[in-house]
Amino acid sequence: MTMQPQLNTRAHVDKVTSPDGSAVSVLRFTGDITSTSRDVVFGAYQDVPADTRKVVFDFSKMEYMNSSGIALIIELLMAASKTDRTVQSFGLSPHFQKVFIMVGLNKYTSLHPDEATACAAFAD
Amino acid sequence: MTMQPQLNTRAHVDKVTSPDGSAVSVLRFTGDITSTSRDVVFGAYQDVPADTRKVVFDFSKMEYMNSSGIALIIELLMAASKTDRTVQSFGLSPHFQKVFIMVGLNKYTSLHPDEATACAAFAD
Amino acid sequence: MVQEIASAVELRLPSKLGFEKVAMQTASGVARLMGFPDDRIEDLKTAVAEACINAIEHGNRFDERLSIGVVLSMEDGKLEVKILDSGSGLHKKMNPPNIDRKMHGEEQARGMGMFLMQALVDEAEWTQTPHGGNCVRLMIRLDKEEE
Amino acid sequence: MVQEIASAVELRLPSKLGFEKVAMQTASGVARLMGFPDDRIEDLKTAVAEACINAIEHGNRFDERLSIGVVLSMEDGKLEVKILDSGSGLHKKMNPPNIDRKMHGEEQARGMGMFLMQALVDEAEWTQTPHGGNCVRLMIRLDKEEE
Ligand SMILES: Nc1ncnc2c1ncn2[C@@H]1O[C@H](COP(=O)(O)OP(=O)(O)O)[C@@H](O)[C@H]1O
Ligand SMILES: Nc1ncnc2c1ncn2[C@@H]1O[C@H](COP(=O)(O)OP(=O)(O)O)[C@@H](O)[C@H]1O
Repeated sequence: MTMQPQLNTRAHVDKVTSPDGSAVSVLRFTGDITSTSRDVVFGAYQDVPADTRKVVFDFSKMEYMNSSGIALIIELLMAASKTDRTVQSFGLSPHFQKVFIMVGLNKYTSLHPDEATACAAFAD
Repeated sequence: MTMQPQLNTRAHVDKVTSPDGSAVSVLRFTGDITSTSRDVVFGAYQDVPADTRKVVFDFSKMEYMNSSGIALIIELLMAASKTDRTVQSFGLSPHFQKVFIMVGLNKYTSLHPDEATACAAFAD
Repeated sequence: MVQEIASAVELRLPSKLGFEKVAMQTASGVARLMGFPDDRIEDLKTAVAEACINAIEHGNRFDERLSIGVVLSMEDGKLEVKILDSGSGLHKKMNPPNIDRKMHGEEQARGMGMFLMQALVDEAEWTQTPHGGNCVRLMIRLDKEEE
Repeated sequence: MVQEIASAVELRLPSKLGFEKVAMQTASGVARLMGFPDDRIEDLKTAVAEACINAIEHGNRFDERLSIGVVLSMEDGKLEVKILDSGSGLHKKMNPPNIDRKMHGEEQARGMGMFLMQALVDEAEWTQTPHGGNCVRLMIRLDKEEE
């Protein structure tokens, strides 16, 4: 039988509170973000409560992302913008920070060094 | 011109004091231990003072060791035993601890989890 | 005159997504052996991955009877990586991705692979092989720091 | 009947010490893709490195005109790695290393590569290729944990 590479994407949402006391949903990515990650990633995104406007993407456990994965992130950001959500990001390696800036993604989600800084960055 | 792989071995001796106050020389390996490491490794070993009987091998910064590298360690242990030195080791990854045990090297140098335990292990 | 023997590493991979990660590891091993710094190795890995994904997807169209080739040639201070597939290559000129147009749904979210390859390595070139397949040629130099 | 297409990755390396590290990276990439746990990947990497070093040193005798081959075949739950050189293979039976004899200078310090290969993977076999070269065949299984 031929070998099928393992699907290596996990994602889940943690609900936290920002310094100003408002609700923040943190979408945490683990493993790979590629074209095969769509269902896992959008599935997890559904767990952000309908009335939450503040979303954080946690890339600190991401191991591999390719350009299809970046396209997925763009689609997530489009979905977020349609419901007036603001997305802050943290945990990208220096390499992927560079890649995000190369494609211009930092115009649509600010890149922060850690979760505290990301959560504190929402304007009220 | 053809490409020559980089020599990637470093080693140096730190002089420390064991809990009982006696002199210990710590031989620290960095990078690779292979057949090309002989001069660097034996060169560093020369820096152990002639009257020091307690030697520690620090493998915590070792990245790669092959069977020729293990042979080099055997030669170092032979040299140490000729001058009545005892050698404690620490910093090996679980994989290389297993390899050391497979070839029986742990009969000639005890494997410790860290430097303090290694330094405390010398009998007086 | 001394016959110079080029140092080359060759890799052959199934046309299946996921195997680009094997190419990344191989390329990283070669670049590390040559003494490239970590950040340049990351750049190369991403560029090689994107070229392999395109070879698997657009070149060989996921045909598992076909494989893709990766040839890594080491020369003094530079590493050239060729990624080969059995397809007929590029048919139209690509525009660089525009994030604003993407975010407004005016162009598809995808289409960043070739842009990234060009941005991450010192040279990126699309050509044909003598056998009629597609060849992407990537090059990184030891002396040049990516800014 | 459906024609089954085996998933294989092929690697070709120069006969130069150091390039075994590239084989280690490639093998690790394939094993990771198949879902092997980290400790088994470490076992495989060391076994592959030792086989490549022997192919470079004893098989091809550092002849830079010759290359060594590494073929990684993925099957359900197992990974087979063949390491190929152009030499004539083993000529004598090897005794397992004896650390006491080594420490007392009664046998040379070296001579642990084949022993380690056998100890680290589930199967290790030395054969000849149809073309007259040497072939080391290593195998690790997904279900079996190394004790
Ligand atoms: N190896 C290839 N063979 C054939 N066409 C290719 C190849 N690489 C890229 N292309 C073409 O160029 C386009 C842009 O590629 P790329 O920038 O990587 O984005 P994407 O793969 O996401 O579409 C592809 O959609 C395809 O039409
Ligand atoms: N690929 C090979 N081709 C020819 N001879 C080999 C090969 N691999 C191993 N041998 C022989 O087996 C011996 C033992 O190998 P090994 O256990 O790896 O130890 P070492 O390489 O340190 O001698 C070698 O010295 C060599 O004579």
